[in-house]
Amino acid sequence: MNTIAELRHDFPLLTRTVDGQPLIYLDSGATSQKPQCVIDEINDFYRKNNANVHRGLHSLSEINTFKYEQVRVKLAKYLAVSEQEIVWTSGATESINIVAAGIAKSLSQGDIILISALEHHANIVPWQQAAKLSGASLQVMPIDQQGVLDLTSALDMIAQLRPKVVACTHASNTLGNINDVEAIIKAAKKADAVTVIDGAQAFLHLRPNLSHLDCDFYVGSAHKALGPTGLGFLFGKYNKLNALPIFKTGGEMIETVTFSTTTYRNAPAKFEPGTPNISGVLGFGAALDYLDKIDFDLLQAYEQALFIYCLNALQNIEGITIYGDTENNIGTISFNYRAEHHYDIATLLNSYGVALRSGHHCTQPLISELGIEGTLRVSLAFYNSHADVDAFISALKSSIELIEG
Amino acid sequence: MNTIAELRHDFPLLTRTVDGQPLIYLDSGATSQKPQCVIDEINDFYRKNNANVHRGLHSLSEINTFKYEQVRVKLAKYLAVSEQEIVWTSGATESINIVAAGIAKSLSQGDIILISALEHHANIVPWQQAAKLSGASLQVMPIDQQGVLDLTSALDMIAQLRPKVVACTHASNTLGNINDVEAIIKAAKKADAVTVIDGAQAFLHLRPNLSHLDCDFYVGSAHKALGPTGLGFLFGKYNKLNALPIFKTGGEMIETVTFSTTTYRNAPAKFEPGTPNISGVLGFGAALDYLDKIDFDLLQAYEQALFIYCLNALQNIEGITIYGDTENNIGTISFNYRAEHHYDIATLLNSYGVALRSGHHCTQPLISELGIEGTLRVSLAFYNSHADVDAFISALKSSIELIEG
Amino acid sequence: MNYQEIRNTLIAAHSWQQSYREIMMLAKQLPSLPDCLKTDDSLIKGCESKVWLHIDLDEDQQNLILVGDSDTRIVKGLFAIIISMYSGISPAHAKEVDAYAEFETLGLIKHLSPSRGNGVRAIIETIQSKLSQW
Amino acid sequence: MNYQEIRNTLIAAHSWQQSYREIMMLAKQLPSLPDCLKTDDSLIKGCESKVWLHIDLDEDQQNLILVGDSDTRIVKGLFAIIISMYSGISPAHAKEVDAYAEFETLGLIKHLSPSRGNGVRAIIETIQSKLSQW
Ligand SMILES: Cc1ncc(COP(=O)(O)O)c(C=O)c1O
Ligand SMILES: Cc1ncc(COP(=O)(O)O)c(C=O)c1O
Repeated sequence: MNTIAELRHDFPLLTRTVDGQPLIYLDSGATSQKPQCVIDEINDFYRKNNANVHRGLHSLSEINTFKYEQVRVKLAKYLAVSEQEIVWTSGATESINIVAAGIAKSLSQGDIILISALEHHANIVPWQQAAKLSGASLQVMPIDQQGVLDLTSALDMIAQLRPKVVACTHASNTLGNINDVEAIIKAAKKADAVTVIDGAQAFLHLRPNLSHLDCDFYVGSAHKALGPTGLGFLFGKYNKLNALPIFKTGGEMIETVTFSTTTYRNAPAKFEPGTPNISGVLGFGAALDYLDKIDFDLLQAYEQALFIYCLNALQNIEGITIYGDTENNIGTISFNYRAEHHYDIATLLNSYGVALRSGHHCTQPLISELGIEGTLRVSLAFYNSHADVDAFISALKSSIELIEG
Repeated sequence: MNTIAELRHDFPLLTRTVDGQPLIYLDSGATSQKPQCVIDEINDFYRKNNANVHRGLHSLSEINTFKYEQVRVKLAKYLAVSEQEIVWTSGATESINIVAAGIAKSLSQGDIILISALEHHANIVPWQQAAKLSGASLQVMPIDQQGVLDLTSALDMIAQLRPKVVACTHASNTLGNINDVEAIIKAAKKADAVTVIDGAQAFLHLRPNLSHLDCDFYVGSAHKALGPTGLGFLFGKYNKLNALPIFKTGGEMIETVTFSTTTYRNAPAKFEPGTPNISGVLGFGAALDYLDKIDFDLLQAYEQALFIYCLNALQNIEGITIYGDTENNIGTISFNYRAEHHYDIATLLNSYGVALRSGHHCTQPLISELGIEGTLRVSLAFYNSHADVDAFISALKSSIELIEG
Repeated sequence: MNYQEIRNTLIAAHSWQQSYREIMMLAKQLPSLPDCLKTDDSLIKGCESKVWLHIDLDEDQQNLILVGDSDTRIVKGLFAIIISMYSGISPAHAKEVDAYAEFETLGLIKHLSPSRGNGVRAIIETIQSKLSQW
Repeated sequence: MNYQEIRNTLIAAHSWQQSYREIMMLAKQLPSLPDCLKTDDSLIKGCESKVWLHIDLDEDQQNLILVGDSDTRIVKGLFAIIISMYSGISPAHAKEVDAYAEFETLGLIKHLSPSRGNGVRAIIETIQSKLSQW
C-alpha cells in the first residue's frame, strides 16, 4: 500500500500551514483537494488553448471542442455507460434539479416520491418542489437509532407504496454510510419506479459501475472528485434522459430558432444551453485520468484501513459518541463529545490546524432524526495519512482538555 | 495610448502559433482571452486555499468565503449597485433563465413580452418558454435593412403595446451594435414594464453603470470579460430580485429544511443552491481588479480607433458587405464577401492563423431578417493590435484570391 | 469581572490556548438564561450557534442592562466580553463604544469575521441598532 | 477526374494553398444539383454548411451512382473526392473503401474531425449506412 500513501505528494495544498501549524485537511466531503495535474490542465487551457467550444471552425475552437467531448467519453467509460448519456451541469445540485423538475411534469396527485432519511438538502428540496408542483407526496425511508437505513422497511415501502420515483444517496455525506442502492434499485424496478441515485459522495470512494447498478439517473460533482469547482454531471439512461423535458434554454441546445418556434437538439445537448464550464470539464478530465491510473483495490484497502484506524482512535476516547454505519462506510465519521457543542470543539481544532466540518452538513432532517444539533465530521480521502489521523486525535484530546479546564 | 497597446503582453495565449503561423485572435465575442493575473489567481486557489465556502468554520473555508464574498462586492462596485443585488450563476444564459422563469409565473394570457430582433438565442428562447407557460405573447422590436434597431418603432411599440417585460441586448454579439438601452429603459419604465438587459457583450467594452442605466435586471458572463468559464452574474434591483420565485433548489439557499417544509433565505442566497464555482468567482475577481486599473477612457478610445481602422480596411476591399451599426459599435464587425459562403472564407482564414467566427452566431432570427445564411465576424478587444488587423486583412485578401482562383 | 479586568487578562494571555481558556471561563461565569427567556424575539441566529440577547435600561432609566446566553462556550464567552463593555453605562456613552476596535486590541478580531457566521458580529450589530431607540 | 487522378494531384500539392486550390477546382467541376433535387430527404446537416446527397445503383443494378451538392466550395470539393471514391463501383466493393484512411493519405483528415461539424464526416457515415441496403 506504499504506492497509495505516496499519492499524497501530488496534492500541493496538503503542504501548507495554517497560522503556523501544518494543515490537517479532514474535510474532503465538503470538497476534495486537487492533484497538480488537474491544476496544470486548467493552467494550460487558459495559457495555450482558451477558446469557446462548438462554435468556431478555427483551430483553437476545434482543439477545445475535441478535448471537451473526449472528457465526456472518459467519464462515460469510467461509469461504464455511453457518452451520450452524460450531461455536464454546474454541479450535483443542478443535476438533481434537472431530473426532479423534469419528472415533476409527469407526476400527479396521489403519486409518491420516496427518498431516504439520509439525504442531503440537494436531494430533498428539489423533490419537495416536484411534489408541490404536481400534487404528489414525499415519503421517507427510515433510519435506525444509529443512523443506518432500515433496509427491510425501505424495501417494504417500495413494494407497498409503489412510488413513481425512488431517490436515494449512494453514500451519506454526514455519516459516511454506504447504502445498499443495488437492493433499492432492484426493488424500485420491480415497482416500476424511476431511480435517481445521488453519487456526490460515492463517486470518489466507490468508483460506481452504472451498467452494473442499473439505476435510471446518477449525479455527481467534479469538485468532490479531484476536479474543479462549478461542474457536475448527470447520467441518465438514454431513453429516459432524452424524454426529460428541457430545463434551461439558450444557445447551443437548439436545432433552429425563429421568433415563433424553436426546436431542440437531442440529449445531452438539449440540457446544455450556453457556454459550458470548459476549463472545469478539461480539469475534470485530468482528474479522471489520474484516478484511472490508481489501482482501485489498493485505494479502497488504503481508505478502509485509514477509516478503521481513525474510528478506533476515536472510540478509545471516553465520552465520544459516533453516529452512522461503521461497517459500510466511505471514510466519513460524524461524532460528538459528551454534551459539548460541536462549534466549540471545531473552533479549537481549527487552532491546532485541523480542518473539519461541524454542524448539520446540509442534512437538517437527518440531524433532527438523530435528536441532536449537529456533529463534528471527519471525512477522509486516500491522500490523508495515518499521521493526519494521529495529529487530529492529539488535537482533539488537547481541545477536550482545554474545554474541561 | 501606448499604455493600452502594452496590455497585450499580459495575455499569454496571444503569443501562441497555430499550425506554425502566429495566432490572430479575433473571436473575443465568443470568449475573451485571460490575463496572467486571472490564471495565477485560479492557480493559487487550487494550490493554496482550496476549500468549500459558507460551510466550515475552519480557516481555509473562512479565507475563501471572505475572498469569494469580496468579489461580489467588487462586481457590485464595478456596476455601481449593491452587493446583495448580485447573484452568481453559471453564465449569462442561466441568469436570463432565472429571470424569465421567475417572471413567467406572474404573466398571463394577453400579456406581452417585447424583445428586439437583435437578440442572442439566450435572450429569445427563455422568453418563448415564458410565453408558452403563461399564455403571454412574444413581440419583436424591428431592425432596419442594415441591421440597426429602429428606435422610433421600438419606443412606439413600448408605449402602445404596454408590454409587461422589455428584454433587450445592450450590444449585439453578431453586429456589434450598441443599442440605446437608456431610451428603451426610460420608455419601458413609463409603461411599467420590467426591463431585462443582456450585457454579455457590453460588459467588457462599455463598463455599464447600472445605477445610471436604471434597468431592473442586467446579466453577463465572466468568460467574455477576461474571467473564467462556468460563471455569470445576474443583477436585479433588490426588491424585484428578492420577489422572483426560486429557480434551482438545494443546500446553502435554505433557512431550515424538514421533510414537510422548507424556508428559503433572501436574495442573493436563494438563487445560489449548492457549491458555487469558487475558482471562477476568484478568477473573475482578479479580472475585475485588472480592469479597474485600466483608464476606461483610454481603453475606449483605443478600441474605437482599432475598430475604425479595421472597418476602413474592410470597406476598401471591393465586394465586401458590412452589416450593422458602424457608428455605435463595441468593435465587432459582421461581413460577407460577394455571394461566397462564410464557411469557405473562414476555413481559409484559419489556415492563415486567423481565428474568427462564421455562421449565425446564435442569432438565427437576426440572420434570417437580414436575408442571409450567416456572416464572418471579427470581434476585437483592447488586447488586439493594429498589426492583428493588418495580418487579418492580408489573409482575407489572399483567401479571396485563392477562392477566385 | 468588569471590562477593564477582562481586557487586562486577555491581553496578558501568552498563547491562543490561554486566551480560549479565559474566554470559556467567562462563559462559565455568565449566568445561564432561564429557558422562558430564550424567546424567538431575543434570538440572534448564527450559522453554527444560537445567541439570546435582552437589552434594557435600569429602573432609574439611565444605564444599560444586558443579559444573554449562547449554546456554545466560545460564543458565550465572547458575548460575556461584549456584555461587560456595554453594561451599566448610559446609552449615550454606549454609542461611543467601538467594540470592533476593542476586539482588535484583544486579539479576537477574527471572531468578528462576517464569513465566520458565528453570530458574534450580529450581537454587536443588534446592540448598536437597539441603542438608537434611546 | 477519377479518384486515382485526384489522389495523385492532392498528394503532389506542395502547400496548403495548393491543396485548397485543387479542392475548390474539384467543387467547380462537380455539376450543381438542380434545386428540385435539394430535398429535405437528401439533406445532410452540418453546423456550417449544407450537403445534399443522392445515392443509387445504375440501370444494370450493379454499380453505384452518387450525385450531390453543397452550398460551400470546400465541402463540395471534399464531397467530390468522396463521390469519386464510391462512384461506379459495386456496393460490395464500396463497402471495402476506407474513406478515413484515404483522407489521411491525402492530408485532409482534419476535415473529418467530429468537432468540426462541417458535415463531411456525416457524408461518409450516410453513404456507409445506405450501402447496407444492398
Ligand atoms: C449577447 C449575448 N447574450 C448571451 C450570451 C450567452 O452567454 P453564455 O453562453 O456565456 O451563457 C452570449 C454569448 O454568446 C451573447 O453574446
Ligand atoms: C450527498 C450530497 N449530495 C449532493 C451534494 C451537492 O453537491 P454540490 O454542492 O456540489 O452541488 C452534496 C455536497 O455537499 C452531497 O454531499
